[in-house]
Amino acid sequence: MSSAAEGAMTSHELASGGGPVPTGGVGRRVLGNASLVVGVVMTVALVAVAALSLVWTPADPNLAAPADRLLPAGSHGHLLGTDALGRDIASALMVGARTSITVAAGAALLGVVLGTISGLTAAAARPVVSESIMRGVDILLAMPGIVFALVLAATVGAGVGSTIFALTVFFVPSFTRVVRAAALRVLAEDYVTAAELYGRRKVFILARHVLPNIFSVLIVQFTLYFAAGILTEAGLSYLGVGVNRPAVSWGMLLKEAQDTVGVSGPLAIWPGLAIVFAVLGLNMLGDGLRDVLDPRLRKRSS
Amino acid sequence: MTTQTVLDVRGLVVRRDDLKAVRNVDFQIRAGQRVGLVGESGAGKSLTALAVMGLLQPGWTTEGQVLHDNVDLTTISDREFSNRRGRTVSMVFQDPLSALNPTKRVGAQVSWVIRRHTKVTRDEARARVLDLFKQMHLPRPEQLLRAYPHELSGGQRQRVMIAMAIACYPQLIIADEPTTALDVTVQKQVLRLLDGAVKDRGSALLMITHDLPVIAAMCDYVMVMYGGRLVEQGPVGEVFRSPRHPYTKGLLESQPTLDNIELEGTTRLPSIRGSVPPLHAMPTGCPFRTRCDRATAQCEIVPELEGDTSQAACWHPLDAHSPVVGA
Amino acid sequence: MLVFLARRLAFFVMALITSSILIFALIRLAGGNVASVMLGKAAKPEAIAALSKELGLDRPLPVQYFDWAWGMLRGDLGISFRTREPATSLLLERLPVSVPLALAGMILALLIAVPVGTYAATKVGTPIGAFVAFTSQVGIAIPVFWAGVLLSLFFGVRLGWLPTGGWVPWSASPIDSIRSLALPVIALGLVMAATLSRYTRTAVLDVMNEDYVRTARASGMTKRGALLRVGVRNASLPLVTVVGLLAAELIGGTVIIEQVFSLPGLARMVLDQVQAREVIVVQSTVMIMVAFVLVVNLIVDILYGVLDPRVRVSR
Amino acid sequence: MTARTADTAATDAVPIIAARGVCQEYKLARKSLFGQRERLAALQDVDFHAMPGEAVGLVGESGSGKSTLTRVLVGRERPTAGVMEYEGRDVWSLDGAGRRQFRRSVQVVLQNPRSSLDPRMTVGVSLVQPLRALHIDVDPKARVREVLEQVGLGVDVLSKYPHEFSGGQLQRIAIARALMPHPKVVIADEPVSALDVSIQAQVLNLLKDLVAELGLTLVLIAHDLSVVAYTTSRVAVMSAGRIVETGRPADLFRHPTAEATQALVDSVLTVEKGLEGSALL
Repeated sequence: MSSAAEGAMTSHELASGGGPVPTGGVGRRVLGNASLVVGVVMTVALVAVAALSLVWTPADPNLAAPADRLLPAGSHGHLLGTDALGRDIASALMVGARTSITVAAGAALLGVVLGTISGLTAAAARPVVSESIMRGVDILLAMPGIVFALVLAATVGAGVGSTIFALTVFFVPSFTRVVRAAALRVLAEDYVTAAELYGRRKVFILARHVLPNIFSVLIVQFTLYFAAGILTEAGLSYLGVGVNRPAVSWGMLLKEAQDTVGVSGPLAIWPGLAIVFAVLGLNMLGDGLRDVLDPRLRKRSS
Repeated sequence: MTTQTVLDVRGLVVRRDDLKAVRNVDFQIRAGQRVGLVGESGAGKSLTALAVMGLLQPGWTTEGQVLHDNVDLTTISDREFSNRRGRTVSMVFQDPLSALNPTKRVGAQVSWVIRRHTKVTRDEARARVLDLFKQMHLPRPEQLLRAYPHELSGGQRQRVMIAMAIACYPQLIIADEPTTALDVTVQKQVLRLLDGAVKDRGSALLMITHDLPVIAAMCDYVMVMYGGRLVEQGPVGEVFRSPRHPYTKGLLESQPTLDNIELEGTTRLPSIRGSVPPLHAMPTGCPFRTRCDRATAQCEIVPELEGDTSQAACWHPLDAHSPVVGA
Repeated sequence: MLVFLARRLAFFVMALITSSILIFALIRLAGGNVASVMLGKAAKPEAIAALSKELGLDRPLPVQYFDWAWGMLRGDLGISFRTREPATSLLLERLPVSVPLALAGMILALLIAVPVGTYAATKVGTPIGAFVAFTSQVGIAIPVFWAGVLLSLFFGVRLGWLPTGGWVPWSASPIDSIRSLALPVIALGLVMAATLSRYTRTAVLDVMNEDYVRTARASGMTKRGALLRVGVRNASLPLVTVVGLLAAELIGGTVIIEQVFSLPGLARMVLDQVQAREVIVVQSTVMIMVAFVLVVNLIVDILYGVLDPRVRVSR
Repeated sequence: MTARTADTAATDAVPIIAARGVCQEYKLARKSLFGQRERLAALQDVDFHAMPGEAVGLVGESGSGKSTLTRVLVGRERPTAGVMEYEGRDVWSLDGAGRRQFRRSVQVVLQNPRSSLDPRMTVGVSLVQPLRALHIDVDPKARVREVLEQVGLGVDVLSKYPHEFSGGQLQRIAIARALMPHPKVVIADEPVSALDVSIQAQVLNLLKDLVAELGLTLVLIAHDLSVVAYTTSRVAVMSAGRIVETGRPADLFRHPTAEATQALVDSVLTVEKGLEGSALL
């Protein structure tokens, strides 16, 4: 957006009796937004660590070495020490980052795609269809996500695939709501009415007018659900119904630590810190993006 | 004049960071006087009113003095100010639906103002609200006391708002576009009620609007605002019959009215070229010079308000005797 | 109002029916043969057939569904095939742990979140506001089980004030019961408070931006008065909705926190049954949880109708 | 049909658009548990038409049915009774080609210029949309240039986005888009009520010029009598879902016969009456 854009917005907002006035272009808003900057840095670090684990880790996180049991942090060759079986914690955390990203981002992406389809349908379809979609969404929202994953684990078994599936089912209803609300706002705009009047079909309007205008909403929601996915995956793996060895997950590491040595010691600290780091980074990124991409919501989250 | 001044605004500036929306505005309102403040969106008229009331949104700051009842309102505490708001100075807002609390009955909202500022019992307050509702010609006032805002029509809501504003016999009532959100057919009725209520109480009125006929109907003095500055002021008859600022003249001429056009559609309205520039692009000097046919290099210097009974801030004012089409 | 109530009730009943079909279908279709899942991979075909016959799994699915649904309505949740205990009595044993835990967690969260969120709303744009916002952002990022772990490390292991796990029944020593619940409740409450305080802040900010708050101030309310009398009061409307939405999350949190502190609650029961592959009891218990969330949402909707005069006519 | 509708003397000419005996009903939400769903008659037996090259106004207060009639006229809503005609043929029984012809020939300008253009499309892209949608085979570049000249804008606007313009400019662009497919009728729904006072005259003058120069038919919907009187040569007044009076603005507003017209005329405030002190009487 250029400065002229800001100008137009300024006079517009002034007209409405003294609302907040944006004071710079996107560039200034990005740099002036601490949440976004910190969020980007933390998220890039998270992704970098996960990418690195594909080609290099200090040790094999599944390789037990009974001689090196429970080494403290800073031991030679084990930056963060070892667990009760002598496995390297730093390596496990790196691989865990990869698992978290795969599961959470995968589920968030599936959620966005499916949620966008159902949300747009609910926004544009006949009242009967739209009403049934939204009532279905209400019902699904009443299903506790973790409990749903438990049921899945009980029937089809635990693992990365069923965890992604459980998370997706958990995400789609809320995405549907968000997308529908955003799409309804766009559909109420006069340019949509105009397009209908010069004969554009619904599908074209959804693709060329609605989607580009709700794209920022999708990006922000994706980021926030990515974060929520990491938390939920960790919870499921902690309960033992998520990811299992040989895959490694932060929640699983915490469970192992608690099972073997109780809650004491650094073993229970590191995975928790990793989760907080990842989720905090993504949430700050999402909030920052919302501030920059969706000025309508700026005052809420500033 | 011996009449008391109820509002004396001196050097008022309203800004947000480096954007000045109101630039150095001075004006006085005497007891019982009715002043119109007219301007388009972005002129700074609503911000002026909110600055006087001390109700600007966070982020906006003011400079200058707002003297009312021998106190500078810009210096007193929120608690002291709140003792005055609704009692000595009150305000009617544009959109009565959003301006009334949707979860409280309208009777309770009006009676709250009375009980806030006067020592009366609940029953006495209720009786006074009932009187106010009757004065406002609200139908079935007893039942309306217990109604919620969404159950009233637009005109009824605005009458409730006016009842709130006049409940404590304020010295000054500020009305910000009170009829703009209403249906055309009820505008006049609401104005009439506001007019009567102000007259009864001897209050002064500051009427803020973009609508020149409303000013002509309600006010005896008018201030024309453009780009955050007052560009012309004076008695309504003088300013509207022989405007001296080109902007005022343009505004008066560019509006179709049933009088000034031959109702067959052959005439063309004169129009002001261009559009109101955004705040940050407001030209230096006279804010109107980029749209003005009479502008010269001199206009890059800010003109002062000059004149006797009516004043215009213009280096090349129009001849006081050039008549306006139709007016 | 009557139409509004009728609509909400109709939705509630519809949601109950739909979700029960959903759960039933999910378990029957996703898991394959229930009896073989229960008995494990190594089970002999005869054993599977016998169990199927005993549990009535050889009947057509609709019959099984109506049988199960009818049982649920009468309070019969099925029988554990390993211990031969009725699931209903298992469930009733667990409620005295889970219900106080979940309720106290929610109440604690509200007690923290509403004042903190309101305070944060008044401090937007200031360093204090930024600090509060960041703190709740960190709070949201903390998984509930890790919060439990940290709390028990500190208060349980380091200070030794409270037990780090286990359960003393109410009948044995109510004070010890409360002590065993203390840390789980705090962990659950703190983590939920982080989310809830952000919602509160947004809700209060939204209300404070409304024109009617300006009207209230123009008629003599102080900033503080407007915040407390109008801001918080009207922000309670969206908050009530949020509490309804959080009901599902509350159950998830309770499941995890019971695991952290080894509490013999309802959630632990589900987890144990999942591991023991007690498919039918899992199915019934999950249904109970969903029903709980739906009931909370029904109450929330009705409450909303009571609080907001506009809803009664427009919905 | 009321007696006053036939006062455009062109008895042999066919109206370019016409609503004949149009009724429109909406179902309302239930108010009591077992009550009938009430029906709201938004339009009752409405006759309205515009002759080729004519500028017709439609006024009424909110709730009078003018928005509903607008939706019927542009083909967005099918009336529950009566016929909506384009060049003498029922719009709702046209075949595909006829329907496209109608869509092409009747264009709309809406109230809020800020909302009328997609913020993610450049003005140039927005302008050619109607050509694409209606499969009109003309050189889009030449047509865009032509239309921009008609509304008094330069080609420099084409690569810009809507947020770079003021409300008045945006309304010109919206009018330009409406002109793109060579329409015969432009229906303008409150085209100036969202604009600043000093801009309104520009847009009204433009609409007037277009009628004169291009021979367009204009249907102007507004709540403001003076705007309608200035721009059109025949006005229909709506109230409670009916057209209560039709006639030349001068006759109508000087000698209103219908109560609703009288109320509208009475509600008009003028500077002159204000200065005389008779405005609020």
